[in-house]
Amino acid sequence: MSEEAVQLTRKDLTSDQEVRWCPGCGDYAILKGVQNALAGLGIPREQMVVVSGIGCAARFPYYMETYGFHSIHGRSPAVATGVKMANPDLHVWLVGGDGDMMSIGGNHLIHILRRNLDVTILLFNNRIYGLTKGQFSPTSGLGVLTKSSPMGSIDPAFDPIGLALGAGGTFVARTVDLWGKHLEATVAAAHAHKGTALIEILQNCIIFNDGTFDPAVGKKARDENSIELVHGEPLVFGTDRNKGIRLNGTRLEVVELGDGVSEDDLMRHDAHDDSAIVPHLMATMQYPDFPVPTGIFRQVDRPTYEQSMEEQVHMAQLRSEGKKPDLGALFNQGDTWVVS
Amino acid sequence: MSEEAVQLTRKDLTSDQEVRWCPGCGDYAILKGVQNALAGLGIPREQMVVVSGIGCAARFPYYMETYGFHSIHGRSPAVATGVKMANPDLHVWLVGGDGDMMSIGGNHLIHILRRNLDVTILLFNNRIYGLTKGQFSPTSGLGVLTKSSPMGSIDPAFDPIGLALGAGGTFVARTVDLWGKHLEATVAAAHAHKGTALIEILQNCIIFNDGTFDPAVGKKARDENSIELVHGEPLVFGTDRNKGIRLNGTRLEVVELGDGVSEDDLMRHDAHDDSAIVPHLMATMQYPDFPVPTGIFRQVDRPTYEQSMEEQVHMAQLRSEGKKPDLGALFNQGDTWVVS
Amino acid sequence: MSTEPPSPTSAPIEQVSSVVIRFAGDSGDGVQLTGNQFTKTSALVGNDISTLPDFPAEIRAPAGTLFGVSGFQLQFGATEIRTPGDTPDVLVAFNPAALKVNIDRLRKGGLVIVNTAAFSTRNLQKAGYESNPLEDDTLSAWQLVKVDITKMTREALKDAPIKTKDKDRAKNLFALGMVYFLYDRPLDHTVNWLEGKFSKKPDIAAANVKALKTGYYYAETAEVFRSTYSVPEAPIKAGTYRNVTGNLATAMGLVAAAQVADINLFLGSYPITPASDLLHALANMRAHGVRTLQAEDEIAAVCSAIGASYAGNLGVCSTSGPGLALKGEAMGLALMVELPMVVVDVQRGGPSTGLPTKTEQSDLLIALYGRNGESPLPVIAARSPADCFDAAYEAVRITIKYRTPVLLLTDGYLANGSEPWRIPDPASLPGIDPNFLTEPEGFQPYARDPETLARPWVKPGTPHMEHRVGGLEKDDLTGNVSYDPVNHHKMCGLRRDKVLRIQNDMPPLEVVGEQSGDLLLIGWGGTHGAITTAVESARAAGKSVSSVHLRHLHPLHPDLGDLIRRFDKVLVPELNFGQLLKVLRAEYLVDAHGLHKMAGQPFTVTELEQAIEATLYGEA
Amino acid sequence: MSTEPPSPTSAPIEQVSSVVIRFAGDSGDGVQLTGNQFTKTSALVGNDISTLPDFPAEIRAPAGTLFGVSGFQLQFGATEIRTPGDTPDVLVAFNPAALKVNIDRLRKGGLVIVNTAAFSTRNLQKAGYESNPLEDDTLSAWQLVKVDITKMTREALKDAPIKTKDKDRAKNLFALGMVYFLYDRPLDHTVNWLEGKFSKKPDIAAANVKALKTGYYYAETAEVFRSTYSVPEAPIKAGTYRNVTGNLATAMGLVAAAQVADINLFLGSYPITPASDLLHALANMRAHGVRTLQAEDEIAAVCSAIGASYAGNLGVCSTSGPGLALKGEAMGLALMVELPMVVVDVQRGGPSTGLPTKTEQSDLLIALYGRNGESPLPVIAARSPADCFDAAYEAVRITIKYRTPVLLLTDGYLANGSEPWRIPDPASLPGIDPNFLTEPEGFQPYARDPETLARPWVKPGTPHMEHRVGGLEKDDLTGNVSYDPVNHHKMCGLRRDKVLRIQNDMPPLEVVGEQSGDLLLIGWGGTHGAITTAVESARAAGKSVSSVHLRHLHPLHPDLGDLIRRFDKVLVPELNFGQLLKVLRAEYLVDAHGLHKMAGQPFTVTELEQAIEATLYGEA
Ligand SMILES: Cc1ncc(C[n+]2csc(CCOP(=O)(O)OP(=O)(O)O)c2C)c(N)n1
Ligand SMILES: Cc1ncc(C[n+]2csc(CCOP(=O)(O)OP(=O)(O)O)c2C)c(N)n1
Ligand code: SF4
Ligand code: SF4
Ligand SMILES: [Mg+2]
Ligand SMILES: [Mg+2]
Repeated sequence: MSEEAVQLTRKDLTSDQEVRWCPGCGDYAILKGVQNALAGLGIPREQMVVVSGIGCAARFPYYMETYGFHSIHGRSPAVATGVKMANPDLHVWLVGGDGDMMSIGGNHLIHILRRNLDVTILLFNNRIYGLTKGQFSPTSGLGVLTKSSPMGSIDPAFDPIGLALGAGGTFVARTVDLWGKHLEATVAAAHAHKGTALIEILQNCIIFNDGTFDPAVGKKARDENSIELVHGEPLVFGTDRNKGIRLNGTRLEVVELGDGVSEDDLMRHDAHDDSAIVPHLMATMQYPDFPVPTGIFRQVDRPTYEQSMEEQVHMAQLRSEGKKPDLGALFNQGDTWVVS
Repeated sequence: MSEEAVQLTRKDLTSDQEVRWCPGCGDYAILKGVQNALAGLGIPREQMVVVSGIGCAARFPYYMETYGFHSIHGRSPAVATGVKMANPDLHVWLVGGDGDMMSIGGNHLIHILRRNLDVTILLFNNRIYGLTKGQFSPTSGLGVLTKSSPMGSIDPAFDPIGLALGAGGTFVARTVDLWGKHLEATVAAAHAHKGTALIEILQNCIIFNDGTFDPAVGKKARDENSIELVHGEPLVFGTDRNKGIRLNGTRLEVVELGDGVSEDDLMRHDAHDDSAIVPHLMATMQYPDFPVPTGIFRQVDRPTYEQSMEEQVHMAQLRSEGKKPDLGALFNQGDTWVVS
Repeated sequence: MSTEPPSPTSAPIEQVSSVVIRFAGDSGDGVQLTGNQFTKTSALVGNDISTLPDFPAEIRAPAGTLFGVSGFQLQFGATEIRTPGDTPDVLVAFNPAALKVNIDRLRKGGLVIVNTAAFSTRNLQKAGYESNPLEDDTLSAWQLVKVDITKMTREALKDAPIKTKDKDRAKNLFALGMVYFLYDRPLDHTVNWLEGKFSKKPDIAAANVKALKTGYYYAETAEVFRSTYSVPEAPIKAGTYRNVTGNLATAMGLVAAAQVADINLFLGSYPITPASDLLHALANMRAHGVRTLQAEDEIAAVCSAIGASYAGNLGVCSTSGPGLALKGEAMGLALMVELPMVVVDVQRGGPSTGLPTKTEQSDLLIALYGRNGESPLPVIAARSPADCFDAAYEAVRITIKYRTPVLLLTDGYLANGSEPWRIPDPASLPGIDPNFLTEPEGFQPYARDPETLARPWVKPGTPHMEHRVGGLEKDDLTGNVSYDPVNHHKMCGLRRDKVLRIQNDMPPLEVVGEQSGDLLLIGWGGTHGAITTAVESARAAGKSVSSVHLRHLHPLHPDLGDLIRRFDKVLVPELNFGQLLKVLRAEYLVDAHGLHKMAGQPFTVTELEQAIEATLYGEA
Repeated sequence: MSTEPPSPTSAPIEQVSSVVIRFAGDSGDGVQLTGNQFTKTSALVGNDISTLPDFPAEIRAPAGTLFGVSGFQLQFGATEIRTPGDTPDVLVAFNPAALKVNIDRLRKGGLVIVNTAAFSTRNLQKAGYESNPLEDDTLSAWQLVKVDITKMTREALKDAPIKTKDKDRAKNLFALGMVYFLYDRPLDHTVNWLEGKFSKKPDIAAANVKALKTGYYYAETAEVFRSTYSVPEAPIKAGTYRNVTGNLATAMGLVAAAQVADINLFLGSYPITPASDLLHALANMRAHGVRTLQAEDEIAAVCSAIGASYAGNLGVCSTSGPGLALKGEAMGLALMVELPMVVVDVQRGGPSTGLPTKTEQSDLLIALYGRNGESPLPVIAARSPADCFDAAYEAVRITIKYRTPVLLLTDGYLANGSEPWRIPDPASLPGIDPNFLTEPEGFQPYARDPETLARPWVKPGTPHMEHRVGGLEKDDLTGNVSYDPVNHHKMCGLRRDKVLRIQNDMPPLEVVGEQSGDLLLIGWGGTHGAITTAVESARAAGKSVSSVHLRHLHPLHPDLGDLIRRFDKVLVPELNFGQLLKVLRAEYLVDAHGLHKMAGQPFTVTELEQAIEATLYGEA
C-alpha cells in the first residue's frame, strides 16, 4: 500500500445517522476518540471498514462515515477475517461488547488472536449486557445482582487481557472510555501494529452498571488507582508518582518509593517479552490489591495471517507470471483422454 | 455423597462394544489408563458419566461400561454442564480431541473452565483431525502439510495449557498416551480436584500424524526432553537428573547442575500460585528450547459452579424447610383479585 | 373494541362496555408503569383486560426522538376482551414525539391528553412538527385535553422534601390520576402499591401519592373532561385472578408441570429479546428447584438442557428467532437420543436480526424443518398471554410422555402482553409421570412403549443400567451405533411415527361457530384474540363463518382434515407470508388462502373483518 | 446394468454392453486404488462409466471386521451409463468380511473372485462365518473363482528388493491384472501410473507392475475364467475427457465461474464428511486466486464467506448436514445484506450425526426453511458427479446476478462418485458480470435493478460510496435501519420477489419422454441416473411414463405446474420421507405420491422400475 496520506477531521468520519445510545453512555466518548484517532491515520476513509456484532457497542459502525458491517451476535471476528483476507489493503476495525466478544463470540475472538490477522479489535467492556437490558456478562464477576442473577451471579469473571494473552494475542492493551488522549493514542498504536490488536476499553453503562470502573479509573481515582504500562520503563504510579511495583520472586508487590526503595528496584515493563510472561504478570494486577494497569501489555511481531495467505497465492502463481493460469490448465489436470 | 467405596477392575469398566480405532492408535492406551484410574476411585460405575463430542477421541464413551453420551462436535462441555448441574452427585468426565475441544468447541471449553464446574476434561491432543481424515487442527502449528494445507499451514498453534490458564482453569495438567502410570495418576489427581480439571493428553495418531510427539516424550526421548512438574519441588530433569530450570528475572533458562549450580538455585514449581504466574511460566517451556513440562501445572481451590447453584436453591428453600413450596405460593405472587 | 366510546356530546357519566387507552412517551416517562397500574386497578374492579407494551429497540433513546417513543396500550371492558384493541379511544401523550407517532391510530373523535409543558420548540423540532399541533388544526378530528402536567405536579409537590428530578418523575402519576377519574377507578390499589414500593423512601411514596390524587382531583374539579365513563364488571368466571404476561405464564407453566412430575427444571438460556424475561422469571424460581444457566451462547444453552434431561431433570431452553436458528444441530441430537426437552421460541420480527422488539409468526417453518435430515418434532403454540401457561404445561406433558423434544412457539406480542389469568388450584393440574425406568431386567435403551413408541428414561446413577447414547444412528432396541441400511429406514420411521402418536391424546378441536359452512378461518398463536373477535362479529352479522385455532402445529389434529372439507373456503391469517398455509395445502390439498401481514404488529380486528368479507364475496 | 452377463456356458470371448464390478476388502487392501485404476483404464478404452466408493465411518477399522469393509463399485459400458449399477456382475472379495457384506448384492450367476489366503479361521470368525463358505454350498448360486492371490504375489515378487509388507500390498494389483484380462483391458495406463507414482521408489514400482502383469498372465494361462468379455466403446460425444468426482467438479465449477467473473474465490470451510474434499480441492487451487480458510467452526466459515463477499470476493462455504444446521442464522444475515454467496451442502445420512459416510437427500427442507423469519433463498441441486460442475457454475451465476446467497445441494453419492467429464473449452463458458458499482452519483445501497431486483455491489475501497449494512431491517433504497411497519412488509416482499425473478432466466425444463401421459416422475439431485434409466426402460416396454429432473428447487421452474397437470399420476422418488413431495403438493395441490428410501444408499434401478409398475397399475 502506498497511498498518499490523507488528512481527515473527525467530522469526515461522522455519518449522517442519529446516534441512539442512552444519554451519558460511555460509548459516546469512545466514538469521539476513535474518530479522532482514525482521522489522524492518513488513510482515506474508503479504505476503512468497521465490523461489529450485536449489542449497544456494536451499533458503532452506523455512526462512522466509513464502510461498515453490523453483523450478527458474536461473529464479527469471523466476518472481519473474510473481509481482510479478501482484500488485505483494507484497514479493518472490530467493535463489540463484552458479551458479544467474550460470551457468544469467545471462540472467534481467541481464534482471530491465534491467527494474527492484521485488524484492530475494540472490546467495549461494561461488564453487563446493555442491549438486552441488564443481564450479567462474562466479565461481571461473582455476586453481581442482575436480572438474570437475582440471587447474585455465581459465574467468575473472565479477564479479557489474560484470555487474550492465553490465546497468543500479539498486541493487547487497555484504555478507558473517558480518557480521550489515552484512548486515541492506544487506538493509533494498535493500528500501527501489524497483526491482531486487542484493546479492552473500560466503558461505563450508565443505565445498567453505572460507575463500575470509577473506583479504579474514574476522574478522582485514576492517578492513585491505575498504572500506565510503558515498555522498558519502571512501574511507577500514584498521584505523586511515589509508588511502584516490585517483583519478588514470581509475585508482584506494591512498594512506596523512597526510604531505600528506588525506581531501579522496580519491575520494568517488557511488552516485547517473547514468552508473554511479563504481560501475564501485568495482567495479574487486579484492583483493589493493585492499581489497574492500562496501556499496552504486549506487542510482538509475528507474520500476519492474510500476508501468509497472499504469499501462498503468490508462490502458486510463480509459474504463471503472477496471474491466474488459464482455466484449461485446471480442467486438464490428471488423466485425460480424447474421444473423437 | 457418602457412597461406600467400591472396588472395580478395568474389566468392570469395559463395555461390550468393539473398539473401532485404528490399530496402533494412542487412544487404546489412554482407554486402558483411564479405565484403570477410574476403577481405583472407589466409585460405583453407575455414578460415572462420560460425555464426548465428535472425533476419533470422542468415541471413547462407547467403550466405557458407565453412563455415556456421545454428543455433537465441540459441545461436550455444554452437555456436561447440564448433566452435572442437574445431578451434582454424578462424576463426570469429558473426552474430546484437539479439534473438538479447541476448534469448534473452544468457547465452551474456556467457559466451563471459567465457571469451574466439577468435572474432568480429557483433551486428546494429536495435533490433527483424525476422524475427518487428516486436516490440520488448532494445535498443528505453522507449516504443517495436511490435506487442507497443501502448501503448509499458516495457522499458528494454540497451546492448550496456556489457553486453559488464560481462561482461569483451576486444574491444568499434561500427560502422554503411553505413559501408563503417569496417566493414571494424573487422571486420579484430576478427579480428586474439586473444580474443572483439564488434562492435555499427548496422543499419537498413527495414521495421519505418526510420531509427532516422539522427539519430546517418546520412549527414548522422555527422560532427556521432558520435565515433570511437582509442586514445591525444584525443576530437575535429564536421564541423569543433571539438568534444571532456573529463573532469571522473568525468563526461564536451562542449566546444568554441578559446577556451582545446585538444586537450590533452581526454580521451584508452584502449582498453587494464586495468580497462576508460575503455571504460565511453566507453559512457556516449549520443545526443543526447553524440555516439555508434564504433570500438574496448576491446582487451586475455588468454589465449584454446581455447588454455588445448589446453595442458591438451598437458600431459596430455607423458608419452605428445604422443599419446594406449594405451587399455590408461586401462582399467587403479586397482585391478585377474587371474582366471585 | 370500544362499542360505545366516549363522545363529545354525551352526559356526565356514561356507561361503556369497553375502552382502549394508549399511554405514550419517552423511555423515562414511566409509560409502562402507568399502563401497568391502570391495568391492575381495572382488573381489581372486575373488568376483563388485555395489554400490549410497545418498546423501542433502544434502551434509552435520546429524549424527545420519534424512535425513542415507548407505548403501552390496553383494552378493558365489561365483556370478554381478547386483544389490546385496534384503535385507542384515549391517547395520553407525554411529548410531541409520542403524539406524532400515535395520533393516527386514535379513533376519530377520541380523546388526546397532552402535557403542554413538553411541547417546547426543541421537542417539536425533534418530533418533526413545523408548528405546534396543539395550536393549529392538526388535532381537529379529536378531542384535545391540554394540561400543563409538569407545572401542576411541581406545584403540588412544591413542599415535598425530595429532589426536583423526583418531583418531575411523578408527572405520570398525575396523568394516571386524571385517567382514573375519567374512568371512575379507585385510587387505593396504586396508593398501596406506591407505599409498598417506596417503603424505604417514604418521602418519595408520599409525593407520588400526592401527584396521583392531585391529578384525580384536578380532573374532577377543573371539569377537564366533557363526560366521564363507567365500565361495569365483566361476567368473569369465579376464581382468583392475577395479571400475567406471556413470558411469566410460560415460566409458571413449565415450573408447575415439572413440579407435578416431581422432577427439577433446568433452564439453559442466553438472553435475547423478547425471550429474556423467561430467563429472568425462572431465575427467580429457585425455591421450586429451578436451576438456570445463563449459557455462553444458544448452542451451549440447548446442549446443557439436553445434558440436564439426560441426567433426569426437565431440560428447557428459551430463545427467539436468531437463537433458534443456532439450535438446529443440537435439537437433532435431542431427537436422536429421544429425551424430553422443551425449546421455547418467542418469535420476533425476522429475518436475521430483523425487528427485535416487534412481533411476528415467521418461525413456524424453521420450527418444523430447521434440522438436517429427517427430524420431525412436535410443535405447539400458545394463543394468549394467559394461555402460555397451558401451552407450556402441554409441552411438558408431551415431551415427558413421548420422550421427544418439543418446540413451544410464543411471540413478542404474547410474551410482553398481559391479561388476567385465573389461578388454577395446583391440585387440579393433570398428572405427569416421568416414569423413570429402574428395573435392569431386560433393559434395552431403545425398547419402546407400544402405545407411545417412547423409549425408557433412565437416570445416570441407576445401578446396572449403564448405557450409551449419541447422535449416530442407533440400532433398534439396543441403541448401539448402527450403519445398517434397513435399520436406518426403520428408525427414521419410528421417530416419525412416535411424533404422530401424539395425535392419539389431543383434546377435541374447538371450533368457534358451526362445524361446516362457507368459510373457515384457521389460525395459530397470538392471532387468536383478533381472529375470534372478527369471526364473532361476522357471525353476529349473519355470516356463515367459523374458526379453529390450532394448539398443535405438528402433528396436526387428526380431525382437522375433515373439518376443512366441510367448508367452502378456508382462510389462514398469519403474521408471515403463509407458513401454516403451506403446511395445510401440502397436507390436505386444500386450496386455502392466506392473509399475510409482516409489519411487526398484530392483526387488527378490522383487517380480519375485511379479509373475511373479501374472502366470502371477493376474488378468493 | 449388465444386459449380457458372463455366463458359465458361453464361448471364450463374449461381447457385452455393460458390466458392474465391485471390489471389496479392508481399508488397507487398496480397494479404492484398484477401483480407480479400472475406472481410468476403462475410460481410456472408450467406455462410459459411473463409480461409487463406499467407505466405512472408521478411519482404519481393525482388519477383517464387517464394519471395516471398504468397497468400490463401478459400472462401465458400451452404452450411456448413468449409475454405478444395482447388482454387480463381478465381486472381488479380498477377505471373508468383504464377501459376507457384499455377496447378497451380486447377481445370481455372477462371478466371485476371492483371495483364499485371507480365509483363515480367525478371519472367518471375525466375519461371522461358522464354516468356510469357499468349502460349503454358501456360494453355490454364483461362479466361484478361488485364487491364493497372496501366495502368488509373494511368489512373483520373491526376488524383488522390497519389504515383505510391500510385497503383500501388491496383491490388489495382481487381482486387478486378473480383472483386466477378464474384460480385455490394456495394462499400459496402470503401468504408467505406477511408474509415475513411485518414480522415487523404482523397486516398488517395478514390483507392482510385476504383480499386475502376473495377475493378468495367470488368468490367461491358468484359464481361470470360463469365458472373457469385451465391452465395446460407447457412443460418446467427441471431446477431451477426464474422470471427476462430484466434489472435484463442484470445486472446478466454482473456480471457473469466479475466474470468468474476474473475481477471486474465497472459501470458508470446516472439515466434515463428505464435504471435506471440496476444501482440499480448493486449497489446491491457490494459483487461480483461491483463498481458503479452515475456520474454527461452520459459523465462522459462513461468516467469513459473507465478509469476503462484502469485500468483493466470491464468498463460498461448504459443509454437510450438521454444519448446515449451524449456518442458519448467518445465512439470514447474508440474505438481509443481499450479497452473493454460495453455500454448498453435501448431504449425508441424518438426522444429527446420523450416518456420516452414507448418502441421503434429507436436507431439502432445512435448505428451504432453516432460517428464522421469512427468509427465502434459491436452492439448486446437482444431478451427477460431472453435473456438479454445471450446477456450481449456475449457483455462481445466480448468486452474482441476483445478489442473494444460493444453496447448492449435492450429496455423498455424487461427491465421492465419479464419471467421465467432457472438459469444456474455457472460452465457451457463459459470461458472468459482477457489475461492481463505482459511480457515487445517486448511489443508494438498496436501490434495485428493475429487472432482477438486485441491489448494487460496492467494494469497500471505492471512494465516496461508504455505507453500512447489517442484519436489522433496512429502509428501502437507503438501507438505513428501519423499524417502520410498512417498510418491513415491503422489504420482505422484495426479498421474496427477487428470488422469484430467477424464474425469468431458467433454461426450459428437460423432459425425458412425452410432455403428457400416464405418469410423470419428478426427481432432483443424485437420483437422476437411476430415475432416467428406469423411465427409459419402462418406455422401452411401451409404458406412458416420463420424467423431469429439477435443477431448481426454489424457485421452482415456471413451467412445472403445467407439465404436472398434463399427467394422470405423479411420482416423486426421494432418498428421504417426501421433502420435495411436500413442496410440490403445497405449490400445485397435486396428489403426487412419493417413493421413499432412507437407507444411506441410492435407489436401485429395480426399485424405481417396481415403483413405476406399482404406481401405474397399483393402488396409487
Ligand atoms: C444469536 C443472538 N443471541 C442473542 C442476541 C441478543 N443480544 C443482543 S446484544 C446481546 C448482548 C449485549 O451485551 P454486550 O455484547 O456486552 O454489548 P453491550 O450492549 O453491553 O454494549 C445479546 C445477548 C442476539 N441478538 N443474537
Ligand atoms: C458440526 C460438525 N462439524 C464437523 C464435523 C466433522 N468432524 C467430525 S470429528 C472432526 C474433528 C476431529 O478432530 P479431533 O477433534 O482433533 O479428534 P480426533 O479425530 O483427532 O480424535 C470433525 C471436523 C462434525 N461431525 N460436526
Ligand atoms: S444500555 Fe448501557 S451500554 Fe447500552 S447505550 Fe445505554 S448506557 Fe450505553
Ligand atoms: S485416525 Fe488417528 S486418531 Fe483416529 S483412530 Fe486412527 S490413529 Fe487414532
Ligand atoms: Mg456489555
Ligand atoms: Mg485430533
